[in-house]
Amino acid sequence: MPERPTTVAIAIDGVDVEAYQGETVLQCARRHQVDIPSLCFLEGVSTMGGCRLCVVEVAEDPRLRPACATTVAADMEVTTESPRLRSYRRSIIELLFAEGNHVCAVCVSNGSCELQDIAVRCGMDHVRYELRSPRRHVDASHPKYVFDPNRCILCTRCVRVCAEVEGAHVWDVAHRGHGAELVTELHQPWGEATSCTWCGKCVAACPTGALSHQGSAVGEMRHAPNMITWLVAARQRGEWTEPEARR
Amino acid sequence: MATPIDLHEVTEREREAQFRTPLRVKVCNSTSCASAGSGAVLQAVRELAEGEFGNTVAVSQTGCMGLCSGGPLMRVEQRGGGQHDYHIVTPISAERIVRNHADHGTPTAEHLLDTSMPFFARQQRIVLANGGVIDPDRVESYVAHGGYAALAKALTSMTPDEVLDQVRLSRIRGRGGAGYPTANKWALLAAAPGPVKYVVANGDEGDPGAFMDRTIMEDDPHRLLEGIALAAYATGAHRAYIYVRAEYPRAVERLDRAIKVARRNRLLGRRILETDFDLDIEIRIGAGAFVCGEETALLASIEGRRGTPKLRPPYPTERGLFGAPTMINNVETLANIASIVANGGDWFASIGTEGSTGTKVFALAGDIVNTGLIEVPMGTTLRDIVEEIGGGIADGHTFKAAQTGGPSGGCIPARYLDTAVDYDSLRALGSIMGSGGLIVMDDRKRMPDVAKYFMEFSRDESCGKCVPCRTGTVQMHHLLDKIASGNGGRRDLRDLEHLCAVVRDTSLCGLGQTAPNPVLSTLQYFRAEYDALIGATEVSDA
Amino acid sequence: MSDTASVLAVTVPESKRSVVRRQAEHLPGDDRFALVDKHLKRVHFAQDQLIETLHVAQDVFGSLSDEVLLHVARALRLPPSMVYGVATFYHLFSFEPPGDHSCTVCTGTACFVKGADDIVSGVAKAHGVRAGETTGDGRLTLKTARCLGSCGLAPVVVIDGEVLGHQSPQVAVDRLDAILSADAPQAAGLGSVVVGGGA
Amino acid sequence: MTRPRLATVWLGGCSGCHMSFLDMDEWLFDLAAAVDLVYSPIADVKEFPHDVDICLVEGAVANEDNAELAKIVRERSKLVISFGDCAVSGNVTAMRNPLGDPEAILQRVYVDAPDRDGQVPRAAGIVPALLPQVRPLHQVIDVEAYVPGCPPPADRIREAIESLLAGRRPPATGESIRFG
Repeated sequence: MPERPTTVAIAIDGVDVEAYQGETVLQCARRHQVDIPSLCFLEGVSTMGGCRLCVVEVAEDPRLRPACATTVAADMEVTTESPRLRSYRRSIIELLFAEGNHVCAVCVSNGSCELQDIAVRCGMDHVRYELRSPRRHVDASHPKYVFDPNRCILCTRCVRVCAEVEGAHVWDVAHRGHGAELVTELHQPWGEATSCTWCGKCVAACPTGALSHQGSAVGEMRHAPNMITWLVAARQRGEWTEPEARR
Repeated sequence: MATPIDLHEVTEREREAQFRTPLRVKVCNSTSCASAGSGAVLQAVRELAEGEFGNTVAVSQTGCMGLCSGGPLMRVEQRGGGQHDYHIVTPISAERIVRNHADHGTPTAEHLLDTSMPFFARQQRIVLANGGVIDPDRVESYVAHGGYAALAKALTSMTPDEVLDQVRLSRIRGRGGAGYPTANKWALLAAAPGPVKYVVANGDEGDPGAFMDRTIMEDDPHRLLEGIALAAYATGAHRAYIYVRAEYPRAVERLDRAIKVARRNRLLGRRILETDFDLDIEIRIGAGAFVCGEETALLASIEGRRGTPKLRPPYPTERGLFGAPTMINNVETLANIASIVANGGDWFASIGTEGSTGTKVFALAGDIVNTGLIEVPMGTTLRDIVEEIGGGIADGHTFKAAQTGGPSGGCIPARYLDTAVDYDSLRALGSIMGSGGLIVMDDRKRMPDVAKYFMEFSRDESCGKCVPCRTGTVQMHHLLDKIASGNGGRRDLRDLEHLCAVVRDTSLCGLGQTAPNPVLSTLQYFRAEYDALIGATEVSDA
Repeated sequence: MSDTASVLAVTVPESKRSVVRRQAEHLPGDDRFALVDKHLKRVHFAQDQLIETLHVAQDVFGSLSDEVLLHVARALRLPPSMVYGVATFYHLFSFEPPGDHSCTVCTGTACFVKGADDIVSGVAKAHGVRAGETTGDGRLTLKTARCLGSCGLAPVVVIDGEVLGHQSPQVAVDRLDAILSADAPQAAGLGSVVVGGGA
Repeated sequence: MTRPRLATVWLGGCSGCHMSFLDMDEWLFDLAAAVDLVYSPIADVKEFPHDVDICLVEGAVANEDNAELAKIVRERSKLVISFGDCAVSGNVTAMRNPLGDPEAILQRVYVDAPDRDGQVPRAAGIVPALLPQVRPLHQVIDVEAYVPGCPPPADRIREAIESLLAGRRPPATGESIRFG
């Protein structure tokens, strides 16, 4: 029988909740139905902490903390919503929209996209920043999947899932800064990457329309990041739970 | 196994050698003087000495003497006292100078440097003490000037804790930028479980306009090695890395040679100086990425991966290089350690100010008469540095701002010239000490342009891992460009200020968190320049 | 209608020559790989030696081609994407063969304050090349550097490894002109003979 | 009390937003009773009038005519509303931006693509020149409120107009601002 986790008391948005020792603020909040937004976090793979959407305020800490990487501590007081956090999150989402070519109207993930959902949630009714309009080529060379870097937000879920769960490490991030991009193997067409097992976990994990099934039309694509969480729990802990329905 | 060096014997031998030749000529062959042509000077003087003067003139290269704008620099020492420094020497004038000394015992007025000038007189050299004194390629030269005495003292008569105590007493703070108390870091590593732990010297000096660490690595490599050895002894580490920028091939070469020599002389390796202490040091070379100055990015780079920062905690002292406890110290910090151990922490703490002890090396550059490398006690005023040591503003212009801390720092205006330069006062002014680049700008510089320059730097050096830094710097640079070119409006300025807050407060690592500083500080002190640029344009708030 | 994003993708990137890349063996007689292998052996094929190995490979080959990257990836048993990711992260690695001559303008703060930007644009204009690129004829590579640490000599330009201080756009351009004309290729016929002779 | 003067224009768009506007069906009668529609592509008015209270602008700013009309709209309207994704974000209209120089696009569309006799239309004063980059409306003129959607559903449009007529900002939260 699994050991019962030790618990500590923390407060999330003024409500006292029970937290498991060692879990993160994000995990604890989600267990208590407090939905802190995040795009890069995916339960089951390593924490990246790059999207910065999950930053929260912690009492007596002058800095904002990423909830995905902050471990709970006894008597911690966490604030997940405030005017400042809202305005920062909205800016981060706007920055992402300005960075790529996110055209919801013609996207395979329209209506079931985590980026779009968080934009709605953050109150993004327009983008203040200059559209960068980068020129990026769609890679449709894989027989089963399509990679559209125009919609990629570099959350690296696919990289981590492929390397850590599937073990193939087909994907990685190349270049850096504003030139950073995802590549398969030596930046060759995905269809020519012999290390790809066609497992589709990267596609399941993707929060936007960047990775999709071949032939998906606008609004048809449904990702399944929860499949990864489920799969990892099953593989690593031997816990078979009901995978949540596809989004 | 190699024979351990006998420090006393080497010192004696060196001193004797000094008395053998009536004249000793030292040519500064640091990078700046080398680019000014010191190699040819050195060769000319060597040929002269070997030919005509037989053994009466000893010629050697030496490390940075500081006044880079006067390079190539040359020092002539006469037996029984008398030392003269010359600037802007050429092979021909060098020959003439040496001849005058050798034949007549008189200095040559033409290129003579007045060493009583404030540039020299106002400095206090600890880290750079050997500049102009020793030959960086000869360990004997370092030893003769007190080198490795601190290590010998520590290994034979002090416990690791006692070494740490001296560092604690010295109250030295990290010279890499943030000013974290060095002893605290050491204590964390010392307390971390062994046996595998690492000490890493951070020589990834990336600030444009800073070259103090390079000078230490190139011109006094053994001082760094000794500092690392002391740090490793105090913290229980047996393996250390020096991470050097690939842009510093000469530093790599010199350090490599120094490590080999040190091993041969049992100053490194197994049973150092015949004690039970073992330490090996390995050099790792970067490949051009400013972000690798950030601790966790640097460790990733040593491990052969993309230099992207990692979330902290866990801190490197808990889980660092290859998963083992690791302490990262800046090169200049480590270069102070031997002096602290040799002279005592109290001695060090008596220099500088209460909160910032010791000295700081600055790379002085920009629109100023004397440019070069200076070392002054903490708490020296900016005015002393600019007007006295730096000799004031060049070309009849007036001082406008001093930029410290590189792309993470800020611009300090004329009304704060009397600020005593230390960690806390610079922070209070919205800048930071940084690694020590100090760029002086005259009244011709437009501050929005300066902010744009640094933002371009941060944009291009962002690793791309976190969204605010990767994309926020792009947008801030765009807005600065728009404003600086006179095409920006009030809304652009407002968006810029908001983005500064977003990027500062939400970025993952120090690079992003400090990237807005040049904008914030120029807005704080030179807002009128921004206002003038947007005054002419369009739209107000909706 | 299928995914309209294809509108953005006017061209799909040209497929790399996978046949060449997939070759396990390189050209016979190319002992440059042996130099890389020698280094690999010396460091016991340790995966954390990737960056050092790439430095060695670039020294040997001049730049890092796909073939070289794949060779390193295999030797260190690392995924090719990781090797590619690491190599492209760092400024100092290049993937195109360098030009015959190089001009590096320091854009560190001291040089910026002294007008480095004008030198970059001056050289760029005079030779029709952008910073970070090589001229079409492969004669000159123009680069910028983030501080060469010769701040006392600002602004600084490095031409073919020689550090030149107190530069101006005109001085730098004149110097480059002199260097480029000194070993300008002869008439086309002769040039091709020389090239052909080497093959 | 005079009735608010309402205008609608379209710039670089597909007119889908206006179609959705028409989808408000019978509420259009209520609207017609509440406002004077002084200018619209669905009304036969040649020149954009002065003293407009509310103007809904569909489409992104893609060519010189769009830019000119946007400026006139701004000068003559109290409240300018970005109407639909193209106005709000550039959307499909802005998908040419990554391709760069519009000349190359014109060449491809008018010359390379047709089987024969292709030529780029350039009649002065008739065919407006493309701007180098397509821009969302608020990056060209000040905008008071945004009604995203491709197209915005009729309910969303009605909600926005009702808010404006009541002197409130259109909702800027919840599903009312979903792009796409």
